[in-house]
Amino acid sequence: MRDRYLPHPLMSLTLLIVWLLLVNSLSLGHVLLGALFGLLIPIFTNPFWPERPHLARPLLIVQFIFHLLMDIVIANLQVARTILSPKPSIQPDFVAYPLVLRNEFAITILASVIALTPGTVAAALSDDRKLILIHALDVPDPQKLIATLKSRYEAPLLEILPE
Amino acid sequence: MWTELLISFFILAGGAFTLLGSIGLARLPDFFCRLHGPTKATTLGVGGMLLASALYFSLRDGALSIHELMIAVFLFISAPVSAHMLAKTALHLEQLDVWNSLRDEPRREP
Amino acid sequence: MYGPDHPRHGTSHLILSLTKTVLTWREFWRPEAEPAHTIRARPPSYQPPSLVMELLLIILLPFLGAGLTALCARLGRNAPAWAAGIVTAASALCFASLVPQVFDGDAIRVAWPWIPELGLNFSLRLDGLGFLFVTLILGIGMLVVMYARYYLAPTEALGRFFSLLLLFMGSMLGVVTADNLIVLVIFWELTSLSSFLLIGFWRHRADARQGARMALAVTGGGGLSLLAGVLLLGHIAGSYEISDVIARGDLIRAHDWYVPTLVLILIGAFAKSAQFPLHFWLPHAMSAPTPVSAYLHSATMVKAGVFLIARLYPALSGTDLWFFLVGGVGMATLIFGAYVSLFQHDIKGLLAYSTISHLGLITLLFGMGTELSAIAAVFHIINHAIFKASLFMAAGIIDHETGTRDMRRINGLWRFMPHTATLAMVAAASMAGVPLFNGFLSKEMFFAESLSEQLPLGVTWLVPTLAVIAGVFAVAYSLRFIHDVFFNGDPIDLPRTPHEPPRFMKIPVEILVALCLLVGILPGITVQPILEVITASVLQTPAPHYEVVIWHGFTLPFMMSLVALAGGATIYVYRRRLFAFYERIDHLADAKRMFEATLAMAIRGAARITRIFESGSQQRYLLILIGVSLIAGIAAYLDAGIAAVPAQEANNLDPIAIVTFVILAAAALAGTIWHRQRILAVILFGAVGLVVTLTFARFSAPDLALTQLSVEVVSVILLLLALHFLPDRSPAESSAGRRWRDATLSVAAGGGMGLLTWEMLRRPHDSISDYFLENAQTGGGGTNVVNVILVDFRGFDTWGEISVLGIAAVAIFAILRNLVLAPPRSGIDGRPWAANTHPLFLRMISRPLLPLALLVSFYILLRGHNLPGGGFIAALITAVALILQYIAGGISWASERSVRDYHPVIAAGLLVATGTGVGAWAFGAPFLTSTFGHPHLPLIGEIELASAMLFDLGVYLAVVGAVMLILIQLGEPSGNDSATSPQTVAGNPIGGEGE
Amino acid sequence: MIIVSIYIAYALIGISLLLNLWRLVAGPAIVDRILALDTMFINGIALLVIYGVHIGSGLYFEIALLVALMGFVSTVALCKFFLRGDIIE
Amino acid sequence: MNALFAIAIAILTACGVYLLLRARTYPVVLGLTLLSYGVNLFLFASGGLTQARAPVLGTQVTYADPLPQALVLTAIVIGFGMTAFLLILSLLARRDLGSDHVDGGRE
Amino acid sequence: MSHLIIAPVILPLVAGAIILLLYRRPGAGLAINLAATMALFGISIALLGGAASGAYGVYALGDWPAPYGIVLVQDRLSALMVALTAALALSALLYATSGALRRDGHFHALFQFQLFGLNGAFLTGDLFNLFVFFEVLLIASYGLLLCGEGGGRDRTRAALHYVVLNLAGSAVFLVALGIIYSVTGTLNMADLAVKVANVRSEDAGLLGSGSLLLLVVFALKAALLPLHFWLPAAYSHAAAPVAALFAVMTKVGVYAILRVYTLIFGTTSVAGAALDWLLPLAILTIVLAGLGALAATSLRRLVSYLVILSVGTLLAGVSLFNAAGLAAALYYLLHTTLVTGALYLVADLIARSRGGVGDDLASGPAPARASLGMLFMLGAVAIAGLPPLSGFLGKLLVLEAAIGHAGMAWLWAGLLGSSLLAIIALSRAGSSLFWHTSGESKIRVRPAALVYAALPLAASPLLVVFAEPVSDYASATAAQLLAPEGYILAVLGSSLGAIAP
Ligand code: NA
Ligand code: NA
Repeated sequence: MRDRYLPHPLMSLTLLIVWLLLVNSLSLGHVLLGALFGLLIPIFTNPFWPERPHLARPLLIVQFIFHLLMDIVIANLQVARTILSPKPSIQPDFVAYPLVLRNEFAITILASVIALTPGTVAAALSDDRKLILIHALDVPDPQKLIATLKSRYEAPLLEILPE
Repeated sequence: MWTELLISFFILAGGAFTLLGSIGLARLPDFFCRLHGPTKATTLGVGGMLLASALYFSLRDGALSIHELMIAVFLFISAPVSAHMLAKTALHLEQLDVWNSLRDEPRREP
Repeated sequence: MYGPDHPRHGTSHLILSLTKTVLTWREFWRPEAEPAHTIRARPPSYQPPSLVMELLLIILLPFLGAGLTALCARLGRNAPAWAAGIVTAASALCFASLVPQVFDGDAIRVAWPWIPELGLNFSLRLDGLGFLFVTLILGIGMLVVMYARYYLAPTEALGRFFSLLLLFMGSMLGVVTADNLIVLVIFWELTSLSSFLLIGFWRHRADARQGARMALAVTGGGGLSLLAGVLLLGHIAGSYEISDVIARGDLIRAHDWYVPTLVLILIGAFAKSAQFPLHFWLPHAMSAPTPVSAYLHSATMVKAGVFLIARLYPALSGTDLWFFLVGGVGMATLIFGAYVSLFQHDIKGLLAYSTISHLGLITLLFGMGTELSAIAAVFHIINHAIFKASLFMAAGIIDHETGTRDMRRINGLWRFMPHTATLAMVAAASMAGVPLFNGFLSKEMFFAESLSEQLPLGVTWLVPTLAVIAGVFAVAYSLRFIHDVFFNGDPIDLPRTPHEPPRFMKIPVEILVALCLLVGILPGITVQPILEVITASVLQTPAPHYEVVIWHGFTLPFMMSLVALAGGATIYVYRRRLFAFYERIDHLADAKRMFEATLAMAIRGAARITRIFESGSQQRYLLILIGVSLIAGIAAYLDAGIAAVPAQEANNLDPIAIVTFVILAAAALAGTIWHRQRILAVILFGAVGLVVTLTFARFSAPDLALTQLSVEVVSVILLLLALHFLPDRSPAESSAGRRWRDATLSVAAGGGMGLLTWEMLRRPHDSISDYFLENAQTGGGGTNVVNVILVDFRGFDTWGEISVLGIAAVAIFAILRNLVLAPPRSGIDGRPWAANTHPLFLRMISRPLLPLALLVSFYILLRGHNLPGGGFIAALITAVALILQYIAGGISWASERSVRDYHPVIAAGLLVATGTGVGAWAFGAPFLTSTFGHPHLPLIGEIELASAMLFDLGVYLAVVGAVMLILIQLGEPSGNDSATSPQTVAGNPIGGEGE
Repeated sequence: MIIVSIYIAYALIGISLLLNLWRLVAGPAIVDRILALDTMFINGIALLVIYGVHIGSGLYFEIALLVALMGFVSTVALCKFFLRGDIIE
Repeated sequence: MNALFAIAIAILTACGVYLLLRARTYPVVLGLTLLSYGVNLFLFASGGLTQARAPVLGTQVTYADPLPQALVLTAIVIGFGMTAFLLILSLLARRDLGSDHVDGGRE
Repeated sequence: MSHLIIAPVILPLVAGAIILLLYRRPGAGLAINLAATMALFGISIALLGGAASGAYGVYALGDWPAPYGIVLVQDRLSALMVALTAALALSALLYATSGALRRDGHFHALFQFQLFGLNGAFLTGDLFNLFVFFEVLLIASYGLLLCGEGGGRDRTRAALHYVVLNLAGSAVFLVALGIIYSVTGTLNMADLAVKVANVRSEDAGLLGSGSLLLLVVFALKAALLPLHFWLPAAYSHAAAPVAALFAVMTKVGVYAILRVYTLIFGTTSVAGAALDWLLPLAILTIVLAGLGALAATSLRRLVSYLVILSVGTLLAGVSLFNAAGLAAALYYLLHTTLVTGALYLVADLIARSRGGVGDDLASGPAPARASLGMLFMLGAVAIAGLPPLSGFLGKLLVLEAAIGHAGMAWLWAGLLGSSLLAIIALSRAGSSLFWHTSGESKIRVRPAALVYAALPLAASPLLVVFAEPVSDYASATAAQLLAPEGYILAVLGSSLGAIAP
């Protein structure tokens, strides 16, 4: 029953919030309308997203996001120095990052995070999904980079998105 | 006054990061390096301006207007995927067999 | 005539007009009613009903009979002939009942209005001249029908033959009884048509086909000239009624347009009557069955030209131009025909040139312009018809019996068919102008008239001399006809052994030959009275007294006849030397070859000229279109020059404007320069699209920015989908010259557009739009004026616009369902494709994006009436969101999960939009009238509902359906549709070959 | 003060756009150009947002949102084209 | 600004026309796209260029002429349908004509 | 409020949409298409009956007053065009029922959409809306052109060229609309007439550009020289019923010229400039079309060039710009549309019955049915302008109307000369197809198809017999066109005083 009529409760909630953001209003009418969309749209789009990510540890999520935002700002300042330096002395290279995460959704989030943070971009995923190919702007020490990413992002993600 | 200051700050910071990303795009030596600028800096820069906009309209109209954040969120979600797709494409087009080259160099092996 | 400022009549209700016409045509039988409007000077006068009906029936019966005869063909061999005969007889009977009145000197005239405003009445006139021709047409027609019954083989299409013969008969009767110039032209062209069909009767013969086409080209073309001349004549005379025209000769001759009128009419007449140099079709018309030659091409149709000259004689004759043109052409034809005739080896060829010559004689007589010469002309028309018809029939008998018409093989037939030979000799003697035969009488009149002709420059002797020379040749070819066929040794290698023809085949000849003799011997009794009536009608004055008698004494004309006879005999005796001379120059005069060669050249030339324009080159076509547009756009502008306009508030330049401009310019130019790398051009033009979007946003058009952007991206997707099946590079194939030429034109076109833009922008602008701004909210219930215009003020445009999109989708589907799209074997620049089909990260990210994007699109849809957005943009967002699923997950994955067939979606969209519009009818309002309200709901408060939103929903559905139908069909691996039985097209599947 | 920063931001974005244009036209690789176009889209968002603040109009929000969405989709589509040829196989 | 706008339209038109005159279908499609940009901007300009006056009632005192905007919107949509059709037709043409040359011929 | 005026527009769209809904059931497509076309014919006759009185019917869409909303206007001309289209469509469709197209659901939908576009174009009183309906009828025609058997290299190429040219033409149309709107600030044709008549002198040049660019667009649609080149290939490769229906497509261009230059630019020097161009181009069109006909290598190409010839003749009549000229053009328009439509059907029958040789003007088996030869003969006589069929009367009216006009001599020479070329070409064609034959073909076309092909041809003798009422209607239409005040008053009504300066 719930699977059929409320396949993605989280998405439904997101839709309600997004609706309220879109209309920039909190009137009852819009709450109801937003809720209606939140209920109806996932029913129709469910076939496109059959998996149901189960988020655990909501507090950790908030913490994770906060860390991430901070990292992004800092990372950007670092990148700024690199870019603006008259003669950038950088060592760009590829790094193969070994994945512990198995959840597809979690892997995707990790890759996104890698892309948003200090001088790294997730360039490819190996066919067996055990390695992410990372391009880093400046990697004097690849192992250190891998370790940082693991502790800072992959570990919390393992907790947030188990399976 | 301080609100104006805040708004101006976000506008200018945003503009600066935007420019930063574009300078990176223009200046860095190879494609994979250039990829970093827009993916991070420009996204952040636009985020800053969106924040400025949200602040501006919230204060002007005296009501919370944070729908600009949706754009920022969208960009933060989409930019990595764009970057990933571009990197994938670059690897494909340049026929770089990075996986194998990484195996050949044990130093890089985790 | 009505000029530009002359008001036209008749603004009556169509139904009423139709009824009126039906009534008018019912009044056919009591035409005393006046026609509604006759602008032409004089409404035709009317005759008692009985005569009217008979006059009409004379013409109508053959036409009706033509149909009847065709139907009779199934009843056996004789039926069509009998039907044709009976019809001719019936027509003759009607005619006979009118003869007394004609002989009383009254022209019988009837008319029905047809297009009265034009002065076109269906009017008929039977007077002396008409009488003559009707007699010839029906009389000889009757004989020809009888003759043809035996001439044609039983296996031939007799029904068709007699049907066409009657068609001709009716047309010819129409020509000679028409009292309206246009009606005359109508029948005139009909005779050309039926002649064409009759000449081509033996369709399997190449000469028949060529002869038929040539005859049609010349006589039909002459008819066009005649039409032009007749229109001028009618304009001058103020009426197309012949009765009016011939009464206004002085007016006509004094008019500025007299010369062109005369020339045009004469060209028509000369073409029909085979006058030099338009004579050449006639000999080739001889490939027709001989009854046709006898009837059309000697007795009647070819006389139409001289008939016309006679008919319009009072209107046009009496000027120097008339004399030189008609007389000169007649004389040339007379001599040329007679000369050439002698050298023909084909019996019918000889007769054909002889006919040309005699027609020339008649023309010449009319050209001389005296009353007596006109009498002689009329007389010769009669005589020639009689003897030439009989000669043709005799020639037909010979052809029929021997199987050939070649006089070099036909010899000594006297032994095989003495009876026929006798008949032929009498007729030939008449043709030669031997005394006691009818031809002699008119020819002697001609000689007499030639002597009275006064020419300038003291060349009085010229006409009689030429007349005698022509006479000499006439005697010679007549002699040849008799001697070479019936004597001159034994036949050579004939296909058949000749003997006398069937009895009934000879009867017509016998009748005609008897007439030759009767007229020749007893002219005073037989033709004198008739001649007077005819001549009076030709001259439109009482005929001068003239006794047609055999013997005038040893006058100069008689001497001339004798000289001709003697000279002719002499020439015939020494013919071999002449023949040898003629053979040498023969090829120069082969008209058929010249005609065919000229025509072939004309066709080649026409093809060349046609190819200049219809070159098959799209580039050339576009060059022309753009060039023409450039000229059109600039011409008026240059004409007016740069005008001073009131100054207005200027838009100042700013750095952002310059930056966006630079991007636009650089990207557009770079994309154009590098267009051969197609994908590169797509990317660069993406930047152009972005700048256009920003420009719309900048200049107060958020809706446009949204639309442009969405369309841009959907277009890019479409371009990529299509490019997959096309080469990714264009070869370098334009020459430098072409590139420069194109670049020059492009710069000019761009410059023109820029100039026009600048002109528009520097003017103060004033429009009806204030109304929209004032009424959008109060009348349309929306604050986004652009959207209110789209769904309300000009919802009709939008209704059409979504239809365009829906139709495009349907049309695209119809192409793609039968198109097997084979993907290329390798990727860009020959690389293999990447192995990973659907990257995980993209797949994962796109999943939550779908519901979010749909939410955004509903938001855009709902708010469109009040804020930028609307059904179209919403639909594109939905489509893009769906397409993202296809990109990320693949078509089979995505198709399983969504609507599979978008046809019903398009249909539903169109029907919802239309239904919303039609809904207004229930409230007595026009299509698309909108309504809106603000109902108050408990808890929620006031909400806005507008019917225009429902319309916009229709837009949304139609656009989603259309875009998805196009994109998905293009992505289908084999582009097929299971329901409509896929049709795999053999041959070269597209894609894959690379460059 | 805001207006001054807006003008400065215009200048920064303008320079950014020109730099993007440079990369777009100069390449050298096709991915460089796609990246440049993608960045141009994002800079376009920045421009629209600042313009909205400048003229005090909220009408540009949806345009900016759509630019973000459409820029993403077109970048993805272009990449997919080079990877697989058929972008919706 | 007016002159700049005019020059932009001139460039779009010139480039569009040049591509329209190419011998292969794809550049022709691209040329039509570019030409459409130019023509749409032209039609847009017929109502004058007005900044910061979007015709959304209640936001301003005076507004830009909304009518050309509606017209351009219609033109864009129609242009899209037409371009799509031409593009698909060019696929058919490549099969039927043996190449993507606008008049057919060898690849 | 009578909704009759809009019925010819709504009906085909709804019918087309329903066919689309049921497109997997081909029987339904045929049934709906036939029913809708017949109903359309009935409606158009009713409309014609209403228009004959000379009254204008104005339908304000959305109940918005002119010039702000879009109006449909029914006058004599628009009613005539709608009726003509319906009659031709019915014949073409009946003919289609005898071929493979009957089972093609998309054909039926596109057919109705084509009628939708045509009727909209004829009825609209708004210049931009005219553009929209031009696009509707064009996109439908693109689809129809590719419908049916007999596709392949030539047809695809023709379609490609046709589409590209028309897309470029549409761009020109938009430019013209932009200019005209910029100067006048309005789109309603009646309002435009008022505004154009009072245009400021400094704007006259700009407006002239717009007017001439419009002429280019319409000339392209009408296939006027030098923009006629697309027609022969496109029309002669279309499926027969489609080609027959297309006979009215060029007339849309003619209609638009007639409408725009009588109503909007009627009294201004702007019209004069356009008309100065029109007559010489029309005459050249006539001449070149005659040459094209002479050079034609297939019957359909021949007919196509005769379509172009008829366009030249029509526009020559129009460019005389007097009552007689317009009336002549209108009479000729009825004749030529129906007869050329019929000739495409006859050509198809001939091609079908000759087997592999098709309609090439080369020796081949003789068509099995004699009646086919008669049909060809009738059609040829009619289209060549030979008596006694309608082509002759039409030509006569045009010639007559030119009397006294400065271009008379040229027009007469061109028209008569080309008539001769047409006669020669048609006689050669008939001779090749029916006389120069090798044995008799075994293929017998269905009698029903013959009857359907004969239907539009039957119009020719009817136009002759009922020449008086038809030419009365044509004259009345011409009078209406030359007195546009009635139209303007009917559309703008009371608001006229407020609008006119
Ligand atoms: Na002999
Ligand atoms: Na202006």
